[in-house]
Amino acid sequence: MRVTLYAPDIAREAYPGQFVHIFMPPEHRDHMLPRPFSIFGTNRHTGELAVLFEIVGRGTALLAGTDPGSSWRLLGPLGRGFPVLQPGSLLVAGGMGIAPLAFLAASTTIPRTLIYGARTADQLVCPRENLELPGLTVYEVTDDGSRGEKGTAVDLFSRLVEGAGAVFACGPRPMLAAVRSISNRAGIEAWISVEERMACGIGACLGCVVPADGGYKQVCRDGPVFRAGEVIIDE
Amino acid sequence: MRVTLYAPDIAREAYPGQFVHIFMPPEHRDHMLPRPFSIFGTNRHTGELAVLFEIVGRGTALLAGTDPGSSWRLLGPLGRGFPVLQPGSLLVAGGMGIAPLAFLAASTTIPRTLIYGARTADQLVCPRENLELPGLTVYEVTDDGSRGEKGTAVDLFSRLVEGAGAVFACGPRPMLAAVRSISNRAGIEAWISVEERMACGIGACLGCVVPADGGYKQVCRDGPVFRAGEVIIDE
Amino acid sequence: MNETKEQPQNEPELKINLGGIILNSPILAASGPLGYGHEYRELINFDPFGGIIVKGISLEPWSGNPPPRLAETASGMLNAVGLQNPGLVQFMEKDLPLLRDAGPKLIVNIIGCTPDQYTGVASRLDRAGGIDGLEINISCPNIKAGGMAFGTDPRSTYRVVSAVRRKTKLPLLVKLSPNVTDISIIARAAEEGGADAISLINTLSGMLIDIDQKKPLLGNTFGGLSGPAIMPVALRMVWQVAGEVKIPILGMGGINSADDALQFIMAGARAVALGTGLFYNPGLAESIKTGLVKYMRKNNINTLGQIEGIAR
Amino acid sequence: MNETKEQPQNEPELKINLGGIILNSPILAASGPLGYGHEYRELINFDPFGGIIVKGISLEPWSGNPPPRLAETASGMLNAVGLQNPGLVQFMEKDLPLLRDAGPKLIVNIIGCTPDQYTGVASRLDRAGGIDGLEINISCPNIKAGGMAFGTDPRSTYRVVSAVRRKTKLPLLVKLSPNVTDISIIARAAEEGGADAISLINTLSGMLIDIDQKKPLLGNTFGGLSGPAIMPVALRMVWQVAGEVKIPILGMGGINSADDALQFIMAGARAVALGTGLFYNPGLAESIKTGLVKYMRKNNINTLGQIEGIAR
Ligand SMILES: Cc1cc2nc3c(=O)[nH]c(=O)nc-3n(C[C@H](O)[C@H](O)[C@H](O)COP(=O)(O)OP(=O)(O)OC[C@H]3O[C@@H](n4cnc5c(N)ncnc54)[C@H](O)[C@@H]3O)c2cc1C
Ligand SMILES: Cc1cc2nc3c(=O)[nH]c(=O)nc-3n(C[C@H](O)[C@H](O)[C@H](O)COP(=O)(O)OP(=O)(O)OC[C@H]3O[C@@H](n4cnc5c(N)ncnc54)[C@H](O)[C@@H]3O)c2cc1C
Ligand SMILES: Cc1cc2nc3c(=O)[nH]c(=O)nc-3n(C[C@H](O)[C@H](O)[C@H](O)COP(=O)(O)O)c2cc1C
Ligand SMILES: Cc1cc2nc3c(=O)[nH]c(=O)nc-3n(C[C@H](O)[C@H](O)[C@H](O)COP(=O)(O)O)c2cc1C
Ligand code: FES
Ligand code: FES
Repeated sequence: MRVTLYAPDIAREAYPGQFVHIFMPPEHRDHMLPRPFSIFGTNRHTGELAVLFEIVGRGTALLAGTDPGSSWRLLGPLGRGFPVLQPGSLLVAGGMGIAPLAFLAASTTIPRTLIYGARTADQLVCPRENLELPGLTVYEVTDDGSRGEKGTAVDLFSRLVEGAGAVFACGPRPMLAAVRSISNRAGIEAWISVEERMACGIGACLGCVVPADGGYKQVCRDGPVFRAGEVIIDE
Repeated sequence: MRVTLYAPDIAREAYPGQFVHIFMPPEHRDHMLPRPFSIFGTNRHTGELAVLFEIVGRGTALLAGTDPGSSWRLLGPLGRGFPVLQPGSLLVAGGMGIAPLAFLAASTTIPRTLIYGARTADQLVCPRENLELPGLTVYEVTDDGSRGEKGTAVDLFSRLVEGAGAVFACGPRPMLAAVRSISNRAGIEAWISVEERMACGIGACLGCVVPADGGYKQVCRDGPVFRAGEVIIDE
Repeated sequence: MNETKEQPQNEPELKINLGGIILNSPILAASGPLGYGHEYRELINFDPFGGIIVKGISLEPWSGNPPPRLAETASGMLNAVGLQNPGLVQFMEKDLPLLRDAGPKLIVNIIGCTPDQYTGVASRLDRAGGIDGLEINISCPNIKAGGMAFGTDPRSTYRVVSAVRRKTKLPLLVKLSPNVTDISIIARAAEEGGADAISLINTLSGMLIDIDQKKPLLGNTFGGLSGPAIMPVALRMVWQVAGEVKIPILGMGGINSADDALQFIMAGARAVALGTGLFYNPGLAESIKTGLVKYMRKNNINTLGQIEGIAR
Repeated sequence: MNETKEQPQNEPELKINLGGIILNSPILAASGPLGYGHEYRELINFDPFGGIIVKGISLEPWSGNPPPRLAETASGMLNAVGLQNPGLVQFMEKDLPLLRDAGPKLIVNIIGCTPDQYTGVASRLDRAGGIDGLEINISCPNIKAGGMAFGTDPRSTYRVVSAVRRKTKLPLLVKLSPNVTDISIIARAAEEGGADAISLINTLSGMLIDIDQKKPLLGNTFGGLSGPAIMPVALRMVWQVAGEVKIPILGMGGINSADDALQFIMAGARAVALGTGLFYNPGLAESIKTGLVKYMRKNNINTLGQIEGIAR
């Protein structure tokens, strides 16, 4: 579901790949930890900020159940997002990984391509109008062929990677691992956005780490967007 | 606040002095225990049941915050209520103790008297129309005289007890203790409704006890209404 | 008749063997919350329960602690019932007859302040008939050892378990207290003493303060913490003990859903017991049973043995 | 000037002495959640904090545990950060200078696997300047004693505390692990070893299982349970220890409101520390401070000493 929030301070500063922490409503003391969500879009004029999320557990269910017009406590924008897009960039989104990439795609009008994959058509949750953008070519792909091409985002990526300016990916770990190694082989610079369970969201608690050469990196502070070579992602 | 619930099975069976267990909404896992509330009234024709409660903590705040039309899980009617009223009965309610006594008062039309006390006028929360009953004489009393007589329910009770048929009381412990000893001295049979923290509500867990001669009584099963002599209530 | 058909899936089998007690379902009622069962029997369907563990029984009646005995805590509760019970004689005369035909297997939780008190209860229940197993609650204060609970010391544990073992042929569960530094040595002592299964966990010791009254909220100052709040601790202890003993484990502590129950089984529990969750939802056993069957069907699991301890 | 006036009420005094450290407020940040403070300093006002306890520092850098390191539980959380830290040298060069002028008193939590590692950190911090106290975390595995945590055994506790005591004149807090049978003997051993205050409690050991993956949710299998779920256990331990030692207690475990903080103080704590509550509400210290002042005004209390341990 897509939720629009009035948060002018965050909307003003945020750039693609950053995220917000959404705190649980205070009457839900059984949930102590805030939930991180990528910023799906901002409108600096209206002060609005959008997130796109799916219900996967109790926290997202609670958030989805709040009445329109309620207020949520927010912290953000957090983390290090994507670098500025170069012409010919290739964006690869798996499932909910579309959220930061839709924001990234909307940040420019230079020619760029988006591969948007999911298991089935109804998991391609991003509203179509958010991807109808000048200069953006969109390829949809589903495992069962229920929308777009049949196959995986990685299949399509392997075919389209050649000659891409740079790669920007967000999605499940195995997808990121594949994108990483394919880009590497093709000698193309790739950026990936990684998820990990979080507590503070600001780099203090050392809870959200991802393995990297010579130790761990913090997803909330050093990422969530990393150069693909910076972190170790198991296939 | 007064809440009306559609619960035909409970409304059909309940009699004054009994209570219902209201379970917390399932998304509030931080509250494991149901909350007991006296039955304030029933309407067997419409299948409705009313409770009257005040916000004293997190549970009552949550319940008060639910939207009209929501459903609550209920268990009841529970416990042993009041015996049938005799002519000339004297009912003594302190604060929220009015809930079961209003139901008791409404159960008959024989002449009976209700003393209804609280600290201040705004703590006399029972809607006036619920106490405008044929044959019922109502005396209001507040500590600060902001409504009715100035003083306590116990002061008034001491003056009115002489010649009462029987006494029925619900309210704070010190009030119950005073009612108990005054009735005892006057040689008048008294029934009191006692509160204790509860879990099961049905007599299984032994959590809700009140001291009695030769051991403990369970408020939820042996009570909440006891003969005043049956239990030990500290002043 | 040569059509290719989907293989008809076997109906999931919930039957398990808990230390010699054959239960139709791996879901039990934990000792305490249900009392002696009568009251709940009128309220809920007992069928989803493989077994009922009744509230602790001592040789003589125990009066229990002064009220308040209950308090709610964040995702849990404290109780300081203090093992109030009517004593062995009244239990056998009044409660036991009402329970014998309840359906689920019947396990009696036994308590005492000396090994003799435990064996006194055990030997009489051994001859009572209609009882399928005993559960020794070793969280009681050991009077001879200065009041430290039997269950906090491996030697006292061994002594009381082996003493009871000599007095009964009934399957013997030993219920451990979590308020210890090393649960594994206590569990091993119970196994060496002759336990047929280990029940884990009893409540964590805790308290709350009433800041208006400026005194402890419970009449007894301390009470036992139970409910979802303690589940991670319970699961950790099941995991630790499953690596140490060969006898099966009855897991409990905060179980409130089929997913919770599955976590216990995957950590190494043979069966699970429900306590505080029954206050939250008296119909919990039924919904957990439904959830387990659904899970097993979906994952093509025929017996819970296939996933017992699988996360290890 | 002869009008009768309402007696002007004294402004409540929040200043306290925690084992020789004078704090302007009884609210501290617990070791861990805040890291080394920089990040939070940009986010929240540090004024309501009387002290900041920074994350555990060891002689050499520790890499910590593999992810996932965090999991939410009912009214709590598990963490298995595994005491990742940059080591003493980097802490002194990079983090300490940024913290010295933060406002609140600065307490450094120290960790090690042998008494020598603890004393190595302590003696260097003793000379570093700008540090107001040390907190020894004795939940670390004692390598010489087969990996059982120092804090689970009174002798190891005494040994490590007294060794550190000899190396520093700084006020010394000793932080106890709650995963023990008898917290009082550990607290006494710390006091005898020379502690100036006792910090209570560290996290309870716990775990969760991911039933889809059929394996423990945390990379390290076990983690530490914190948050409101554990508050009744923490409060009980504060109560027990306050009856056993003469030195002051820093209470923590699940504090999430001024009322929670008051419960700890009434149980016998001199001051309180916030951990998990800061994740729930980064502005928690401020709201607790406001709540304490309000409570003190309403109840005509001038210093918290008037209610310290009053529920006992
Ligand atoms: C930087 C970042 C950006 C994210 N952006 C989005 C987004 O735009 N849209 C969206 O739908 N989701 C996003 N997520 C994931 C989202 O945070 C989780 O789905 C959410 O926290 C789950 O909360 P829950 O209480 O419903 O689930 P829980 O009941 O806590 O868990 C359910 C499932 O969600 C997974 N999960 C829990 N916490 C996290 C987490 N922090 N990161 C990843 N998985 C988690 C668990 O592994 C589990 O399988 C993002 C996560 C991160 C770290
Ligand atoms: C048989 C019975 C009938 C009752 N009838 C009514 C009624 O008609 N209307 C009404 O407003 N209240 C009634 N109560 C009290 C009501 O149950 C409590 O006010 C309620 O449970 C408090 O829930 P909470 O979560 O808001 O408070 P908590 O946060 O749990 O506690 C706040 C305060 O309420 C008190 N309290 C908590 N539980 C109980 C309890 N079970 N009994 C008494 N006090 C408690 C606590 O001591 C505390 O001071 C009745 C209680 C009993 C036992
Ligand atoms: C009200 C109550 C009474 C209990 N009484 C007993 C008892 O008599 N004997 C016993 O061994 N355990 C007793 N317990 C502990 C439970 O059997 C169980 O071990 C514990 O509550 C953890 O499970 P839970 O979190 O599901 O409640 C009691 C628990 C509660 C809540
Ligand atoms: C993420 C996290 C990291 C922690 N790291 C440390 C640590 O490095 N040293 C320590 O002594 N305690 C550490 N703790 C324990 C806390 O200081 C505190 O004792 C415990 O969390 C209980 O308090 P709480 O319930 O308010 O969080 C940590 C706790 C958390 C949640
Ligand atoms: S969530 Fe705390 S460091 Fe990233
Ligand atoms: S609430 Fe369980 S016996 Fe009364």
